[in-house]
Amino acid sequence: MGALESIVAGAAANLLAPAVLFFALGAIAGWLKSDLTIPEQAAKTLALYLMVCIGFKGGVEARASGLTAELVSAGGFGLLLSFAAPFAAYAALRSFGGLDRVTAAATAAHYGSVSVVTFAAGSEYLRAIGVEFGGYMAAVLALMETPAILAALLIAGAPGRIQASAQSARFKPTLWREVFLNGAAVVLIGSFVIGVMSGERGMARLDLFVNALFQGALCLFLLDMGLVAARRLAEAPQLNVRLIAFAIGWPLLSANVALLGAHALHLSLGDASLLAVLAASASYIAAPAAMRIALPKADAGVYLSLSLGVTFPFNLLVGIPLYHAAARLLYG
Amino acid sequence: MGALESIVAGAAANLLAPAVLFFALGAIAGWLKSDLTIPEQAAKTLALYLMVCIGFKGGVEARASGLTAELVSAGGFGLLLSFAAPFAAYAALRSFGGLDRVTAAATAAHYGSVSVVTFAAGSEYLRAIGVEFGGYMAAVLALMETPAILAALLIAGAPGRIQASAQSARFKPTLWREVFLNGAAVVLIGSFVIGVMSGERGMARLDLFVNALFQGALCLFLLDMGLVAARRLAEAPQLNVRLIAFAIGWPLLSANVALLGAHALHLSLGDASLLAVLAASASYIAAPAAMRIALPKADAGVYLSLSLGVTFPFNLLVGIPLYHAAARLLYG
Amino acid sequence: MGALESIVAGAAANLLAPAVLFFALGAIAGWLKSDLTIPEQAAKTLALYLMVCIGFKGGVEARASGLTAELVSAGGFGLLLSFAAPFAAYAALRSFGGLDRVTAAATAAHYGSVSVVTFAAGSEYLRAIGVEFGGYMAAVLALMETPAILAALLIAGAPGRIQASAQSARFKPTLWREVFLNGAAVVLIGSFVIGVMSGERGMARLDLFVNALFQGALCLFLLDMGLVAARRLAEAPQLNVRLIAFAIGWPLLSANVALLGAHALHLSLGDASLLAVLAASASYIAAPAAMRIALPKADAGVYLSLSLGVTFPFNLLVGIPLYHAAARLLYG
Amino acid sequence: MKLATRTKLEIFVEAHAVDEIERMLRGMGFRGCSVFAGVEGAGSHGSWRQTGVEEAGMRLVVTIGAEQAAQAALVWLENYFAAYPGVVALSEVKVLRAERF
Amino acid sequence: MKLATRTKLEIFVEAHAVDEIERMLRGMGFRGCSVFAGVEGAGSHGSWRQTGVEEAGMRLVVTIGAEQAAQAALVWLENYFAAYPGVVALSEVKVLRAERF
Amino acid sequence: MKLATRTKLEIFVEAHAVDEIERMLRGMGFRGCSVFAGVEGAGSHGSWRQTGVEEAGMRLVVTIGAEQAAQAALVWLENYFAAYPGVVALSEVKVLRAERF
Ligand SMILES: Nc1ncnc2c1ncn2[C@@H]1O[C@H](COP(=O)(O)O)[C@@H](O)[C@H]1O
Ligand SMILES: Nc1ncnc2c1ncn2[C@@H]1O[C@H](COP(=O)(O)O)[C@@H](O)[C@H]1O
Ligand SMILES: Nc1ncnc2c1ncn2[C@@H]1O[C@H](COP(=O)(O)O)[C@@H](O)[C@H]1O
Ligand code: NA
Ligand code: NA
Ligand code: NA
Repeated sequence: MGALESIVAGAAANLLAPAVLFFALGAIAGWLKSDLTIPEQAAKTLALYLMVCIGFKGGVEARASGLTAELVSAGGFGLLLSFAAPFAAYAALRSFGGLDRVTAAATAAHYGSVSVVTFAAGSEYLRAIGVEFGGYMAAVLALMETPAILAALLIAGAPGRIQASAQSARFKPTLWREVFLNGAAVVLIGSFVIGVMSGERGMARLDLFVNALFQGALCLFLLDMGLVAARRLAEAPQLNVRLIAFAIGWPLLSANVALLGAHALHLSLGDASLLAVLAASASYIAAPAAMRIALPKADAGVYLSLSLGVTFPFNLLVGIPLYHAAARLLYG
Repeated sequence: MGALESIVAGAAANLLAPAVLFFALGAIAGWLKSDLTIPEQAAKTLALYLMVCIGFKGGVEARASGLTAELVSAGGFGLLLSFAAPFAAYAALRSFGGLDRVTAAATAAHYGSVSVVTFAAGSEYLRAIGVEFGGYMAAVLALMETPAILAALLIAGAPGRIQASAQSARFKPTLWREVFLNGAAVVLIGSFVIGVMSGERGMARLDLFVNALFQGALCLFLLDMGLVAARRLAEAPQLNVRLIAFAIGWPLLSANVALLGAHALHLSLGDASLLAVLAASASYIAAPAAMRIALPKADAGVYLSLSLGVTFPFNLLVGIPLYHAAARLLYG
Repeated sequence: MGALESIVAGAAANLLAPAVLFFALGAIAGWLKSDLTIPEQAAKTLALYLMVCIGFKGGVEARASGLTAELVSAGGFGLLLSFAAPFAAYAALRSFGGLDRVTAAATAAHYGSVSVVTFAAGSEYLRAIGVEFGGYMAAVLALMETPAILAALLIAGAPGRIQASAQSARFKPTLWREVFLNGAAVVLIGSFVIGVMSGERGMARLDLFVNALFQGALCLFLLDMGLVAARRLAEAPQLNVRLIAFAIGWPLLSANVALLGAHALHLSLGDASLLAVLAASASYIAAPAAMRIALPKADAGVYLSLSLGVTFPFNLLVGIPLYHAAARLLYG
Repeated sequence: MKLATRTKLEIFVEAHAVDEIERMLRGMGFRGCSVFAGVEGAGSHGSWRQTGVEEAGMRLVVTIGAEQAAQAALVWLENYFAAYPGVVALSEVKVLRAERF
Repeated sequence: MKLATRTKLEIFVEAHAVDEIERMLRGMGFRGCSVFAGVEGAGSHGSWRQTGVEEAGMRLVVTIGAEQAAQAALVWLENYFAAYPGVVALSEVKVLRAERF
Repeated sequence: MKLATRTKLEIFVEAHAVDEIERMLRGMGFRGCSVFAGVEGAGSHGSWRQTGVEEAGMRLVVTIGAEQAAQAALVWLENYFAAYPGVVALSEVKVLRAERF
């Protein structure tokens, strides 16, 4: 089978995966303004469940394979990517995107940081087509959440700004807690550590919970993401062609930078693909929460519409198989 | 084993099914005014989950067996039943039941439409006693939700009425969305289509989620339905003997009409039994939502008490095995 | 392996169980004031699910083994323990703990009553190390919830007191419903009865739901308990060294009394261990709900901080393996 | 718009009391009420938060009715608050369709 | 503190009407609103409770704005309540940053 | 009924600020408060909805206390609203047991 054919086959298989189809169902229902809703607390619980599974499975596998040099290089490179990306994204959003300083910085934080569900979809894709990757990638995911947020604060000069008024000074502790101890990071890292500590014995007890249900929970969560993405797009007067171009072009660029780095570091094909997915993904939980505290003047309509309404669907439907195809060309 | 004995055995087996017993537990707890409650969002999520499973499983099976002529005849007959039933039910509710015009029309919508959970209980019953039925029955379920609502609007002259006042005219789009794009219909049909599209490969990924958990989720949901049914009955001063007689007599009649039609159409024994269950069942989600918008002057205390408080328990406890027994007599 | 070594090994295994580690994760996140939260309705649903599983499994097993004399003696002894314990606890809390009369009585109710999740953790521990116990212990758990509450009402003279004012008289029905028909008791006993009625056939349908997911649900629920316990401890100015000493000393004492009784009654090693766990555990659902109605002047900060913040973690981390070790010494 | 003046009561109480309070309000002449669930709060009995583990939730019962009905309810509530946690606030509001309150 | 007087509307309506009512309020000149979900209640159309099985939930829409905007909204609402269940209460409140309302 | 007049503040703020605002209210002399979660809303910063994916929820903090405490809180809040989204409304209410507020 030629490279192109295999790319097309991979893309088609991805589009027929139930999880992707449920996302499409949600998006269509949202677009048609159906009254379908996923109860808010159910969606939060599903997100929590997905993070527990990703962290725990990753930890168990990382223990089995030993915490190798690959974890160090993948983790280090992920940290670097997450911290460096916002500077480039900021420049692009200011000049090409025409955003104001604060909104550009906040949006840059989203694109430097990562999306847990995109990672989940990416790893399910690799599993479905039989490509192996390291359990420690769950730890890399967790490591890549925060640096981009710090970078965006530096860019916006926020830590200084925040001390300006008496009121915002009070919010510094809240901000630092939000940055370093946000629920998503705590659950991901915590579950990873629990996975490492409890190992195969723990997995024996949690096997069905963590593995057999994962796909189903992902389907339900993506149904909700589809609804939210459609609504975000419909209610986003701020979006223009340039911003949408950024939201598609950036992940393409970012994924390829990640692939080149991963290749240079001799990471495996699967790890490289997941790093590309992470680099291409944009945060929609940790980053907005921090930005609401640190940069309240940034326009949330912009960063959430781009991240949830454009980049997330693009990565889910097209990006994931594409990045993996690029990885195969590179690793060829 | 004689016909009667086998009917009795089937009824007894039904009453000892965990799902039915959990319904009874909920009803007893509600009747004793225990403070037991199922969190609202959990119940909604369970309902969503049940619909995803029913639709998806049905779609996968329908793909496997091909979308045969049976789907067309069962679907067409179901549509007809759902649309025609409200006219007969309306006449009965006006004359025999003594209801006012609007409440009678709204109640008729409920009895023409269908109940997802009654369908779920019915198909679990057939599975438990080893009777096969077509996966496309899930699509028939979805098709039968809406026509009865349209029929009731015709009966009440609501589309005209609704234009009467400036305010209600604004609610026409909301109403049509509620009728054709209500969450339940969207999820059922969407999941069915996803099942058809992803087929056995999709089922391989979702097997445990969709099959192994179904019974348990049904138990929890029925626990809640028991609580709600008991409360509905306790708080229903509007109910009188005639209305209660309707709520039991109608399903008996309706199920037998469905059986005769199914037999004439050469549907299988299992399909006929499920069509009877659908015809006998009364809606308590899609119909009330539409009636609240279209016929706000109808007395919700009447239609919900009858549907949730009388017909649902009757079908669950007695109706399902009875209709199947009747089907077996008919199919000889 | 010597007795001490096996105790140490058991304790270590307990501390590495995923459920215990998730509790620790929650406690750490709560202590660091992370914004991690488990949606309230999700936690309630998990609690409900755990109770359904415990009751149902217990019922199925009890039916399989017959409702033997052991159930009668374990149940009778459990009832006695639960009723008698508050008198001793009250005396200790008044004299040694220095609490006022009403708060002491309310706290005594908590320590006489039992904790479902501690029971769940205890039975998972026994399962993990291969020690058998009777399914009827789920019924004993349910039986031990209420007597302690009645005892505390006697101690506080509440039934009399409650008649004092016109208002509180109205709350007597609410109180009795809360005491005898609280949701936890209804679900536990109801599921037990359903388990007995539906037996192995029912279990065949619910196997995965009730067994394979139990550990995972317990992990998520304990994550929440960790968060709550940490917050309770942080916000408990009322706690002093004596009260904390009570909250650790009482379970130690109580567990040993239960062990001696169980041994005298010739209960099995597993049953004795679980009775000790029940005796040592303190209620945090049924008892506070009843106390809020019956003894509103009691300081909820005291009883909830002790029960949730001290005794629960102690039992989970240290108590369970310790009581079992003591049981093994006793049973030689 | 023909507006009439009525009295609004906002009653913060523990969840277990809501049924009894609704009954009482009906008895005093209120013809409707709406109940909301709080997520956290604090008062003289300490602070609370609605979690899944502790069922400590407070409810807010809002009812609009006649001044007299409100006065009668206040007598009952004063008695109630002597034993149980909670707070009530009374204010004036304007309503449409006065005959319904 | 420079406080300005504005009008607050508290509108109790069924969930399906909220979108339309938000649109109407914007049209009448209100610049913001907040919506809350009730857990149970009662009125002339009987009592309801928010459960997972029945989707009967009422919402409370709170909006603060100019007296005129409120009067305009009341006309619309009177019409609406002729057909649908619900209640509206109007009261005066003081706000900071008057130019925003 | 002996009723006293007190001041009620209704403060709409983002969830992350609630802890700090409760602390502030205590500092200004308020002796209690109750917090509710909204489901959706709109204002000068755009519209929001409480979903499971985006954690954008606004909270309503209700507190009843002395006029002075309210004035002090308003100064703090004016400053706060210069940076963050939100709204505050002040009104008069009557309460029982005046000594508790
Ligand atoms: N001053 C207040 N303002 C608003 N809500 C209050 C106030 N005082 C008490 N509450 C609410 O009523 C509950 C019981 O009050 P208390 O009886 O003072 O403990 C508190 O937990 C709050 O939710
Ligand atoms: N007097 C009232 N006070 C507070 N809420 C009310 C009142 N009357 C009605 N409501 C609310 O508005 C809903 C619809 O009212 P109704 O149209 O009278 O049935 C009720 O279910 C309550 O939630
Ligand atoms: N006029 C208003 N009436 C009621 N709630 C409002 C109003 N304006 C703002 N809010 C609430 O406060 C939040 C923040 O307001 P803003 O800072 O104007 O964006 C909004 O999202 C609403 O939930
Ligand atoms: Na990224
Ligand atoms: Na029907
Ligand atoms: Na105990």
